[in-house]
Amino acid sequence: MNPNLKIKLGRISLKNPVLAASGTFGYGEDYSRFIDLNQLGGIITKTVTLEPKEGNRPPRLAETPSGLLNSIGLENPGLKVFLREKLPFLQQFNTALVVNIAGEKEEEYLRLAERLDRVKGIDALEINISCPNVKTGGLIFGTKPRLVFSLVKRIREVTDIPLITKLTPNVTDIAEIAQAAEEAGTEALSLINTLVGMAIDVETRKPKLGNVTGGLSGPAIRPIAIRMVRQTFQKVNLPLIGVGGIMTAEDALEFILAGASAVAIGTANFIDPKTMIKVRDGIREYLRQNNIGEFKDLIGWLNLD
Amino acid sequence: MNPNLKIKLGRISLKNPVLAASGTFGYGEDYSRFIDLNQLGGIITKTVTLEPKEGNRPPRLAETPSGLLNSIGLENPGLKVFLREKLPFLQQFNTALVVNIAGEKEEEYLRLAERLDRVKGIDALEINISCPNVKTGGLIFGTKPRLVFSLVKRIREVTDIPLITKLTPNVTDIAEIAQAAEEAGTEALSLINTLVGMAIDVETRKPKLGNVTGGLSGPAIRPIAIRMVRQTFQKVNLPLIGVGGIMTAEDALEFILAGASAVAIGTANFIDPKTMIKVRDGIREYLRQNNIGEFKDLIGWLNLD
Amino acid sequence: MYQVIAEVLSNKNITLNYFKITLNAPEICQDAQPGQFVHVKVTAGYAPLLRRPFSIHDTRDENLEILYQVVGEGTAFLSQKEKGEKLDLLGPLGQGFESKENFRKVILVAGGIGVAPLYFLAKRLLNHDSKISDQAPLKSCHPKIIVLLGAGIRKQILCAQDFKNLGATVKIATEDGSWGYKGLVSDFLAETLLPYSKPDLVFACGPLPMLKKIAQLSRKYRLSSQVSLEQRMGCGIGACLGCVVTSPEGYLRVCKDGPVFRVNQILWERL
Amino acid sequence: MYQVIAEVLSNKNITLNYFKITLNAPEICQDAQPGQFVHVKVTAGYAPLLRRPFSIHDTRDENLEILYQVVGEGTAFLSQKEKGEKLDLLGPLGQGFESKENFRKVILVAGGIGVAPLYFLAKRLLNHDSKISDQAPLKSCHPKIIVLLGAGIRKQILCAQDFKNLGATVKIATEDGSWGYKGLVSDFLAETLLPYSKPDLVFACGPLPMLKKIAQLSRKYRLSSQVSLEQRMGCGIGACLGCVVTSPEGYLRVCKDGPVFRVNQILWERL
Ligand SMILES: Cc1cc2nc3c(=O)[nH]c(=O)nc-3n(C[C@H](O)[C@H](O)[C@H](O)COP(=O)(O)OP(=O)(O)OC[C@H]3O[C@@H](n4cnc5c(N)ncnc54)[C@H](O)[C@@H]3O)c2cc1C
Ligand SMILES: Cc1cc2nc3c(=O)[nH]c(=O)nc-3n(C[C@H](O)[C@H](O)[C@H](O)COP(=O)(O)OP(=O)(O)OC[C@H]3O[C@@H](n4cnc5c(N)ncnc54)[C@H](O)[C@@H]3O)c2cc1C
Ligand SMILES: Cc1cc2nc3c(=O)[nH]c(=O)nc-3n(C[C@H](O)[C@H](O)[C@H](O)COP(=O)(O)O)c2cc1C
Ligand SMILES: Cc1cc2nc3c(=O)[nH]c(=O)nc-3n(C[C@H](O)[C@H](O)[C@H](O)COP(=O)(O)O)c2cc1C
Ligand code: FES
Ligand code: FES
Repeated sequence: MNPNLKIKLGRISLKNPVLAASGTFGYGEDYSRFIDLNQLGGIITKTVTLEPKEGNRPPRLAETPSGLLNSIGLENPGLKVFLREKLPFLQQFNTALVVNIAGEKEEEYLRLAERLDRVKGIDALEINISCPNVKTGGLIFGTKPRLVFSLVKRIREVTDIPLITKLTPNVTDIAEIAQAAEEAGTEALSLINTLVGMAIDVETRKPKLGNVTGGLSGPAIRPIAIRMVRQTFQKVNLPLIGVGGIMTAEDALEFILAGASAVAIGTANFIDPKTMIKVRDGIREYLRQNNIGEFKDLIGWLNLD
Repeated sequence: MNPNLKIKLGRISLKNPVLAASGTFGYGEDYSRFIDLNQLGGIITKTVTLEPKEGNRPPRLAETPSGLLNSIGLENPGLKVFLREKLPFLQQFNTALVVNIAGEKEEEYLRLAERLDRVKGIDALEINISCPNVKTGGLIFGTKPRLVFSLVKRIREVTDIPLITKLTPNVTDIAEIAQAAEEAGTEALSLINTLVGMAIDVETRKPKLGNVTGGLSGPAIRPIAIRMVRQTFQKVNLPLIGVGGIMTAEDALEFILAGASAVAIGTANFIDPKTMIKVRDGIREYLRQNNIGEFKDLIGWLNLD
Repeated sequence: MYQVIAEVLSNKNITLNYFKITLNAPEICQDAQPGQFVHVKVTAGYAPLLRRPFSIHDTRDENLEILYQVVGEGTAFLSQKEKGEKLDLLGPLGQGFESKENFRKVILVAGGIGVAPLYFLAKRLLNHDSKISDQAPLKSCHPKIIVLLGAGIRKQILCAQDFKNLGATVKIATEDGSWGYKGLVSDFLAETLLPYSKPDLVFACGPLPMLKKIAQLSRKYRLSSQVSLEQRMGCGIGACLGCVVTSPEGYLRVCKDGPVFRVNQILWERL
Repeated sequence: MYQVIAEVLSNKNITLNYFKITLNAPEICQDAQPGQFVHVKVTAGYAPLLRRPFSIHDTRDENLEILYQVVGEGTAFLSQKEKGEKLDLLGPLGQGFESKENFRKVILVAGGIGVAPLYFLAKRLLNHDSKISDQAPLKSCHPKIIVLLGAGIRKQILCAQDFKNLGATVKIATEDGSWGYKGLVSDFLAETLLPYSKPDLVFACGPLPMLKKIAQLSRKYRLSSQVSLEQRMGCGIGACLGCVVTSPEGYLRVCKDGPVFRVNQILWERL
């Protein structure tokens, strides 16, 4: 039996459910030296902003038990350079292309969406709402249902590209935010982004990150991510992309059983560039062993008694 | 030099800043076979409720990368048995005694506080506000500043015992909750309780916990806890007890540099019953090596440039 | 109950993925009772995070033996320990097997690695060990001990000769029939022993389905049976309430109220 | 750039906490340039989570050498690898040392373990290695190579004889004066070499204060110097932007734009 790994997230078609998570895979070039990008379900680009962004001061990485703190700060060359220098490379591959966008004001998101709307070969936009909203005094967009609703709805109005909204876990009730995005017309949800964390070097008494705090990723956060996927799965009717600490096919399967229709791999790429291929193969093998012909039948299949 | 480890958290005097975290140390008896309880800065009891509580169905524990999920569900024999059978044992020791209380309704907390108010030898009450509030339809007390303010204020009115409010990390803005507790008159804050998480056995497709979700503790959550201590330290003027993934003196020092006046050790007790003693000794050694005579001078000493 | 840093004296791969580790742990040996366990820190790192519980398989003077099967990360780490290395142990922990009255016939039923605690028990029952608990001497005159060893295949049958050397009667069941009765050890018990003669006591350790079957047979034949249960453990000493099983009167802790329980202490349908 | 599973051929403790590991990695050796590095997965578990970067110390046919110091968890794991075990490597990565013009005198400055990449460089500069980069031959005629080795104490001076065997002039500085100049190697450079004769190129690797001093001296004496920098790395291949250092034109990635930089590429006051 050769199980069918194809899956649709709304209007987004994936040949398999394994994507590269935003910010951990750059714009694909570097990893194309190590793996065949045609094998991936999709690539979610590093966040693109309207103008170039310098990012935070180094050090930008610190290790914690089974976790990684990063404070890259959305460094990216800006939309213009992205379109000119990064996109053409990505367009060569037979894999879903998701462009992750962010801004500090609603208008920035809208301008990004408008401009990308005219570009060929983009399968979806992933809206990163973990940015501080300048207008509301630095409050994170993604923590207020009202802001999320308004943002997604307005982006929805300026483009027809399918939208994926990427949720932050640093909230009291992620399902509430998910519902706001659903009502506003998002096609799918990605969860989770990183949890805000901090580490201190006790010898120098300095924070280990130049930016003091950073985002925690890696296997440490996996149980939190799985819970949030489950919680959201029970409240919304949208396909979910599970993200957070996936290192193996087994980890990915946990997310899928919890309700994810696809998974994205972040930190694990750093540890083994072949992770995504191995996860895809492992999911296929699991389906085969369990005599399940269609990947999609596995989604949310949790035995509760 | 023999550094002075004594520290006051408001009216609560500790001979050293290392306490046993609630729920991981029972009522002290079991661990008294392995360590001298007189050496501890304090003992925070397992949560006591008004009536006996059966707790959740097993399995109640699952390991995750550098973390532990538990779904004990506040199993405890109730106030009456606690007072009769557990308290007398704890009262023998020369260490601060903190009784952790919880309820599903405000009234339960108030009754607990009233009854404990009449008992000798209790140095503080720790208010566990991570319980679902039955009145507001299962919403967790600790996630709404308004509920926290009202709860702490009313407890404040029925007892003169110093109050420590234990904060849940499953919120968008922990400092906001901390401020509500401060305004309501808490003497100190403990943070953090566990993060809600979940794990799935992909072979059986069942959740690894009988209760489906549980609380994540251990080193995996430490960077999140340290960040929350720092964030709260910047917003309130209360002494903080740092909790979350402390395994070594170095870990404890991270919390102290981030702003904690004391630390509580949970999961690490399971791994090594001597952890608390080792952490105390390690803090003393650090002070000695850095020529710091008073523990309290170290609190919040973060080098930022 | 002690926390000791015990030196590894030997750690041998017996067969397949089964190992026997011998540790120098005088205090624990001094107090150990059959059915009790030790809680072992198998690595200095955080993977796995928690200790791992293992039954006491035997004590010889100051030396403690653990018989274990490699099933995951923790036991894999344990299997890599070499002579001279140190292990951090808590023990002896929990309530062991109990036998207060005089009895003539006892059956010990082991499923797979469940044989681990039963050797120590047989040794005490047959008085091969001078150190009998002061409070509850297991046995004063020589009883008849029948040991049923069950496993999937012949190679998984452990300790058969050891039990014989103690003077016990050993009977074997393998699922593939490669040694002894073909089938489950619990079926063997049900079909060939219980219908003909009632033992005074049954002691069992093994996989849950086997123990359930024994609980069922115990009701049917009104046997007084004791079983050693497993549950994932946190503290191992009774403090965290993580390792509970359901009894008619509420939850019991495997680590402190057990791991050995009388079959009627347990609500089997909830396991 | 390859991901290879390389067999450990040997792993020796040279002195103190310094080790040399030899790996069979034909593809990497084939492409390796002095100053490039490999990104090594030192354990199968999650502690440490990330790979660890190490300069290429030498290549001999298919064999890759890494010279390393045990400073933490990752290097401790590496030091335990035994002959026959396998290691997962990414490499060769990054931009190495560059030298396009002809030159007569070159100074190599090593602080402590910073000597690691310089041996491979010296070998290429002195044409002891047939495989010179096609694009950028490091040197065509035999230059004078002066190697300054600095460390805290005599025992920490590594590879002195190896450099001599290549035909380089070796000078030593130790902080405690137990061998050669007493003091920092950068002071040695500043006091006894630069005032008397200007090298065509300075290549350096070592602790940050040493490199800062060399940057300063390079400005003063208008030297064209190249230094190998360190920064904690995520991907190691340019994708994550985790390993940046500050340049006048913004951030540069140590893993891809470096690890070797010309001193004037770096905003030293921001390091
Ligand atoms: C009181 C007691 C006594 C025991 N005595 C022995 C003994 O003498 N010899 C021996 O080989 N084993 C014994 N065990 C079981 C032993 O503790 C587990 O095999 C061990 O903890 C597994 O650790 P691991 O990291 O290798 O496997 P893990 O990676 O933790 O798990 C591997 C598999 O084993 C299962 N598992 C793990 N721990 C337990 C557990 N405690 N109960 C049930 N299933 C578990 C997991 O669900 C998983 O399927 C005993 C258990 C208890 C509770
Ligand atoms: C391009 C490059 C080439 C290198 N080449 C070599 C080499 O040839 N030989 C060698 O011994 N080492 C080399 N290093 C340094 C080596 O990577 C670190 O020593 C190693 O990663 C430490 O890992 P650990 O887990 O043992 O220590 P950790 O526990 O991670 O850290 C121990 C101490 O070392 C510091 N540290 C860890 N990693 C780095 C780093 N990347 N940069 C600066 N400080 C760090 C930590 O802050 C801490 O103080 C190189 C580093 C880079 C970036
Ligand atoms: C170094 C790094 C950079 C990241 N950059 C971005 C980003 O630019 N945009 C974004 O939406 N998420 C970003 N993320 C978050 C990841 O996409 C992912 O949500 C998170 O890391 C959890 O998954 P993981 O544990 O598999 O890494 C970044 C993560 C890391 C580790
Ligand atoms: C098994 C277990 C039981 C717990 N029970 C309680 C409890 O009853 N009341 C409470 O306030 N916190 C309880 N906690 C939370 C701890 O007190 C602590 O806040 C948390 O575990 C984080 O610290 P740690 O990482 O050091 O364990 C429990 C934690 C564990 C692991
Ligand atoms: S393991 Fe903690 S009570 Fe049993
Ligand atoms: S380590 Fe990822 S860009 Fe350099």
